[in-house]
Amino acid sequence: MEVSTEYAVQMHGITKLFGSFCALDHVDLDVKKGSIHAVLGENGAGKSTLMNILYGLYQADSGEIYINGKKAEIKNPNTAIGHGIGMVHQHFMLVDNFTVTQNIILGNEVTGKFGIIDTKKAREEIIGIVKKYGLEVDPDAKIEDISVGMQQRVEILKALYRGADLLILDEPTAVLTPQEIEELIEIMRSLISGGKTIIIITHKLKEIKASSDVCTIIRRGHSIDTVPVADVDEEQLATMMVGHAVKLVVEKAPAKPGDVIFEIENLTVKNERGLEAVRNLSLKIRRGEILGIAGIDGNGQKELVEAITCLTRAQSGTIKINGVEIQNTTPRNVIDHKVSTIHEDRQRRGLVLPFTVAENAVIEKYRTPEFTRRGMIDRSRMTGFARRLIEDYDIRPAGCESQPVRGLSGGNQQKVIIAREISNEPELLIAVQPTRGLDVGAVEYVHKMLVRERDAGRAVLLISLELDEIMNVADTIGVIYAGSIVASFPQGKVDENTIGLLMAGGRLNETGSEST
Amino acid sequence: MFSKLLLLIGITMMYSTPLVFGALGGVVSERSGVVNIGIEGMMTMGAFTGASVSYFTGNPWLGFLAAGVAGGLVALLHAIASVTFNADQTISGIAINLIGPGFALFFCRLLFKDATMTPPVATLPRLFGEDAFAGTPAANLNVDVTVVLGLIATVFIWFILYKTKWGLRIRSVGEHPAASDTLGINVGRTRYSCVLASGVLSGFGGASMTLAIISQFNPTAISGQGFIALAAVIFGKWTPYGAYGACLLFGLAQALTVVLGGSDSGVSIPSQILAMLPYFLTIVVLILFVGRSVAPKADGLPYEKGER
Amino acid sequence: MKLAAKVLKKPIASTLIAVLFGFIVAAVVLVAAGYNPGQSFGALFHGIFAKPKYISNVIIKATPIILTGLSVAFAFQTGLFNIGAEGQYIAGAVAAVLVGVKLDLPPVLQIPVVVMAGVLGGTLFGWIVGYLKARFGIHEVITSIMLNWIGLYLSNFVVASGTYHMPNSTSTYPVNPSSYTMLLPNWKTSKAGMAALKPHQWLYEVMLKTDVNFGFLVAVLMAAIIWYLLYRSAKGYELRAVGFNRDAAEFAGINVNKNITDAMVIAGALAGLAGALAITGTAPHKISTLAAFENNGFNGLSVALIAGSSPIGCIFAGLLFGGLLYGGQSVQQDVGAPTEIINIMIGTIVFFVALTKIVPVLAEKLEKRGAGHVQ
Amino acid sequence: SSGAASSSEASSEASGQAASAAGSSSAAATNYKVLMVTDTGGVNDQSFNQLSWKGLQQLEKDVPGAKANYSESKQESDYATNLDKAADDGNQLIWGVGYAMAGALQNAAQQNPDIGYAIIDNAYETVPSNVTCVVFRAQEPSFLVGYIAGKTTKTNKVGFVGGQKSDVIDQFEYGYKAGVAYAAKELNKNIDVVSQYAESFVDSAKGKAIAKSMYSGGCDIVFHAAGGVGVGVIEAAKEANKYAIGVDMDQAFLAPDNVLTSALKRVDKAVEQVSKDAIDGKEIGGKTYSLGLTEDGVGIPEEHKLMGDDTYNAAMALEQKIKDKEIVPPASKDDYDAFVKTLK
Ligand SMILES: Nc1ncnc2c1ncn2[C@@H]1O[C@H](COP(=O)(O)OP(=O)(O)OP(=O)(O)O)[C@@H](O)[C@H]1O
Ligand SMILES: Nc1ncnc2c1ncn2[C@@H]1O[C@H](COP(=O)(O)OP(=O)(O)OP(=O)(O)O)[C@@H](O)[C@H]1O
Ligand SMILES: [Mg+2]
Ligand SMILES: [Mg+2]
Repeated sequence: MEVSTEYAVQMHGITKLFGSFCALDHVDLDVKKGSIHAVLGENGAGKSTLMNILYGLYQADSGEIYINGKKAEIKNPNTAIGHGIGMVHQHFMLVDNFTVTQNIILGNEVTGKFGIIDTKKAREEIIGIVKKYGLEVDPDAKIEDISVGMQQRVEILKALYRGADLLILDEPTAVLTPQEIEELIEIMRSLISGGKTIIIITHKLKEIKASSDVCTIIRRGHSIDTVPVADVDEEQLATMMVGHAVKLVVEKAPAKPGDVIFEIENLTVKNERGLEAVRNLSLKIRRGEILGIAGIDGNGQKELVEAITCLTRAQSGTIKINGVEIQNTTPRNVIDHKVSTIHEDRQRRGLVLPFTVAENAVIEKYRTPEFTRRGMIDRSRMTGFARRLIEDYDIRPAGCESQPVRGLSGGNQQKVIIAREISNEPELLIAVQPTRGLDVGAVEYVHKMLVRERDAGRAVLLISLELDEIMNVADTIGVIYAGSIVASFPQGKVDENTIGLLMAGGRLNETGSEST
Repeated sequence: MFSKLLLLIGITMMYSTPLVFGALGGVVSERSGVVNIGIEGMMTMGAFTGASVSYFTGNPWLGFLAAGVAGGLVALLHAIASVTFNADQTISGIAINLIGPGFALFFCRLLFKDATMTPPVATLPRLFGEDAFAGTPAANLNVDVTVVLGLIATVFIWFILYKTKWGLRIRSVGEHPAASDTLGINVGRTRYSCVLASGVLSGFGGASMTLAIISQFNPTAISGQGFIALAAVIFGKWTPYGAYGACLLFGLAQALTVVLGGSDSGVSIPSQILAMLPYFLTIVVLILFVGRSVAPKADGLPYEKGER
Repeated sequence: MKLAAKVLKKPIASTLIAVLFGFIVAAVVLVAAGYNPGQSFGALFHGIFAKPKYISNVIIKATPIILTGLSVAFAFQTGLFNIGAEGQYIAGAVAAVLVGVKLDLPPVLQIPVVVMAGVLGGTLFGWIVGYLKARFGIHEVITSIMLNWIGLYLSNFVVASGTYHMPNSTSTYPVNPSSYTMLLPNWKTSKAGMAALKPHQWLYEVMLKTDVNFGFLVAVLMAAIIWYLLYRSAKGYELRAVGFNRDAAEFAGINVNKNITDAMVIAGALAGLAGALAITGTAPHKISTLAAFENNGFNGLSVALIAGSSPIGCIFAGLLFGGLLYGGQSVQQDVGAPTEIINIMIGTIVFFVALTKIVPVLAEKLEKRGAGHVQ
Repeated sequence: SSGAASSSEASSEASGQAASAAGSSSAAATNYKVLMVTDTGGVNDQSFNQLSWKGLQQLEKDVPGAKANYSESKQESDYATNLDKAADDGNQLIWGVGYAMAGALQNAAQQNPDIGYAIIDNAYETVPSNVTCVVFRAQEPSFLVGYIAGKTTKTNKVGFVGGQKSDVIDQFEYGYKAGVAYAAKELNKNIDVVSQYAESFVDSAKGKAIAKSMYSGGCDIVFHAAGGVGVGVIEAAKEANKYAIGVDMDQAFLAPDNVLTSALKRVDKAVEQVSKDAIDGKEIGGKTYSLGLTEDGVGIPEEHKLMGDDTYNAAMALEQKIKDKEIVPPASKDDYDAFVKTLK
């Protein structure tokens, strides 16, 4: 492609090696000024790597970069910032115990004499940008106290504050609620009209359709195609991304619910700061039923899971599995009562990264007679067990049972957890954000597993911030707001807008709500 | 009674000052994400250099500065290992504790005819001049000038860390180096500066022993202060004032053992038991008032670009 | 090239390189100070290997630091930094003396009782650290440092106390000879023993001039047990899980606080065992007023680090360390170089152990270069 | 003082000449190897290890062919191995410094009957034939400095700082207290002695703190027997502009205007002299040298600008009384209690 000033960015023939692994192989990307340009690809396709090169975090092994038609040498983030490039990273780059203002000005501080930070002036500048683009945030709040959506705004503000003309958003919607996503798209529009250019990376086809002008598809380090978004539909995009046709809808038979085996009554839980995060919450799940809980992050989902798994104390209320109260006991007791949990934070709660896959596979049952005899772990049984899981759940690479789980890709790490939890043959399977950060193929797989477990007669509690996921997978949909289940519906009896409204604290006019 | 109180204050100040410098060094280094177990080694090097430069030049201030430089040089080793080579910071720090005193004594032998101690050296002045309040209880308040320097250093470090852009950057590097990196902050350079500053401060700490408290270097001038300083860093939750307070508490406890330990104090506790007081008290205070302290998030973790 | 790269990737290679660098730096320092490094190292090796009894002494010196090294290494493996092995060692020695002086059972009973007392002493100190961490979240480094000093003064208190103080000395009474763990302690000094040993020169020297004792065997056994415990037992699995990722362990139903306490208890027991075996196995079989730390625990720290926290590695690192400490005396005596050289050398070795993480990386580079040539 | 230090009950008359004639009489000694094993304080303990080594270094200078060396003990268990190694290395005389080494040295001597051994600060009940014991009556100079302190104090309150309690430190403490009591009696007044232990021989800061506390509590003179801790004591005296009394060696060099005097314990001289005797082939094995004022093994420095001639002369007179055994300074608490009764 010609080099031209029409383009904000042109990356030509970019190649990047990690060791002997070729993450990018002669990839091209041309982004028109004033456009929203989507980059689409499976997990590990190389999207982040490409953007990190543009932002100067990595150096390409070969290839050229042109900014506004001029060749640019981007050695580090500083030069990128100098070229007017700003990036919002997939994993937020925010210092948790700093304030919003501190995070925004970091590295580019407004100072008076002796390098003293002029917080007042900084705040004013920030408020100026906030006003201009409608990015409402509290400049004095600490990052650890604000919602993920807010945090993302801070990231965008960071870039704008540095005078970015080109904004890279790496999977910005993965953690947002539908409303937040809409707001983000809104913000992106207002940025474009303010003369900025945006590159957005995402797996979510719907959002590409909703937001972008052009889309470049990358598969396994190769650029596949660049298409105007208006000309393609979601199925086509998916096919291009994965290389073969994918089903976007979860296939499942209607639920055949049995007796109630899990029941929460009037549960109240306080969060770390002593506020009631879960308030008088009640719910029931039957055998063979998937209860999906939709809600905006921070409405008590985390505390609910922590209370069920006994990581946190319940202030009041009961949690019963098969009629036995388990609240305020121990995580061990909960596991022994056949509750299995796929935690949202797989690296912190789900896995011991330096342990091998085999060691991780038995973390809840290493003490059972199957694996331990007279205090000694039977290693051959342990690896045998892991090998079976690897085979059954197609965990890659095959034969990884003696490798540290750290070396596995994110998707495969998630598979290890899912395989392990399902292998516990639980009565209740809790899945929290089970597909976070996974690509379409992997998402499909996880959903299939949840449905399979349902069909095997288990109760499934699915908690997700992705409304699509809830709408597609759950048999019963509950909405959590401010620590309570404010409404619940059978699948298909409610539309996304209603749920979105309830999630945001709205009330229903008609009496659509019924209890499970 | 009043004079006892002044005495307690005087001893507390004296005892805590070398610790204060060492602990500040620890705070600065660990705030940038580099664990510094090597304070002891850096202090010893500073103690020796301070004394010998003061001896040869007759100028204690020059000695004090030189002590900072020497501490910084030892710290350079730590920085090379832990920043450039991403080495295990604990191991490197322990090595510093072996190498620092090793070299200090070795050089001492070279410079002072095979003796491992220096003759008496010119010392830093006291706050109100040598003979102010002589003979009155108030003389206890005529503390070494290093006491004041320690306090100034504490305020200064607090100011740098919490009021200036450098402090913001240092703290960000210690909490989330990747975030700092994406904003164009040079993580390596920041950590280098902090580790070096840590060495300089520790060097001052060593010198405030040999140039103010005992006016000579000997092999036991620094014996354990670096570790107490390390504990003070954690005790003080990695903040300058917290660390200062922890050092004061420790100094106060030592002062109490001194005041209670005299045969005329009316207290008859075996001296070995009394000597445990500062250490015991530290634990008790931790249990009762301080509890859990949370380190900077990236403390002790080498920063490798692009690591996920 | 490939072979070289392969060899360099082995952890032991890194350690050996670190040791080599230790010697090189020491040589440079020696030259700078006007000593002959060749002669100095000659003296060092002479002091270690020249006679069977020297080797025996190295092993005897290595025994306690292998055990304290194990203590530190074990704690590392469970995510804890046991800087308190020094105090635990002292507690072990004190407890062994408290019991060994008062009790006088037949050796078959006395030895286990005295050694167990020492183990319990160390255990108590370890437990305090672990419990305070588990219960109040107090950092183990602070409590450990404080307990080291408390141990020192406690030991001095016992030495000074009425019932244990031996008049006209700065020590306690020695433990009763029934507690001795030397090889044939009575026989070897008897007429018959002397006569039997006399014809065998080296046996005679080793037996009579050094305190050959069972400690080393115990240390090796403990290394094996600790290895087995860590990597083969369910308990070790738990301890390591908690060490690597406390949150995940907690979530999986493992009792985190109990395991933190248990880990420190075991670490303390190992250091306490070191103290007890030093009392029962080597002269003077008693504790004396401590003017400063003897560094049995702090040396264990270096040993564990050199060993890369591998229990089996601790045996070899301990022997290396014991050799340097013991043979190092000869450098000063034979060449006149100050003993600080040995400290500098040990420090350098530890320092390069920290750096040797880059050796495998370099090896990889080497490998790649090799591959490039092939293409 | 003459500088000669050693003598035994058996051969006190020979000592003066032996010392002055050292160089010549030992000319025959070619390659005589002497080694000292330090106690765990190490060779730089600012106390008897350091002084012993000073003595051996002097020996090396004075006696051609004598080769001196030391080996440092880092822990108790090093004593035996260091002594053994010393025997292997062909040393003809091996010193053990400090009575902590008594057991180990006795064993070594038994195993190597052909090698001469000597030990500082320890006397065996039955001395092996190849061992020489050297002990000091440190209570004697302590008594003198106590007396001087008593005569000099204006506040009628003086202090004593000990390192860690032991029999040897008791000699200093009770000798000193007895000296103070003696002066008080002579002046017919009450003088308090405050004593305190630092529980350390190395923590100079603590020494300084203790001395500060003593000075601010009304003491105007503090005597220390505390190794490195004493450095702090003297420093405190400097700051408070009060007096300190040094120990072991003349510590006036640390603070010429504040070190009133020192209780000398001439370990260096004794080590040098006994070594010379051994080199000269004198029969020193099996003997215990108890060195006091009479033998010139202890004493106080001649320099006395801070106390004036009167006090010094009075102290010298007292020294004579001790030499004449008219006064026997106490070396322990019991002796001290008995001594004080005799004063009443
Ligand atoms: N620092 C690194 N070292 C080694 N391999 C890396 C590194 N960073 C990325 N890779 C590999 O390069 C490939 C591309 O990674 P990249 O993060 O760019 O993928 P992505 O398209 O952003 O995927 P995702 O959707 O999961 O974010 C992956 O296979 C990844 O494992
Ligand atoms: N920092 C790293 N160093 C070395 N190898 C890495 C690193 N990160 C990832 N890898 C390797 O690269 C591969 C891809 O990792 P990545 O996490 O990007 O997977 P992914 O392609 O996103 O897969 P998934 O869809 O399962 O998340 C994995 O096999 C992993 O072993
Ligand atoms: Mg991924
Ligand atoms: Mg990515």
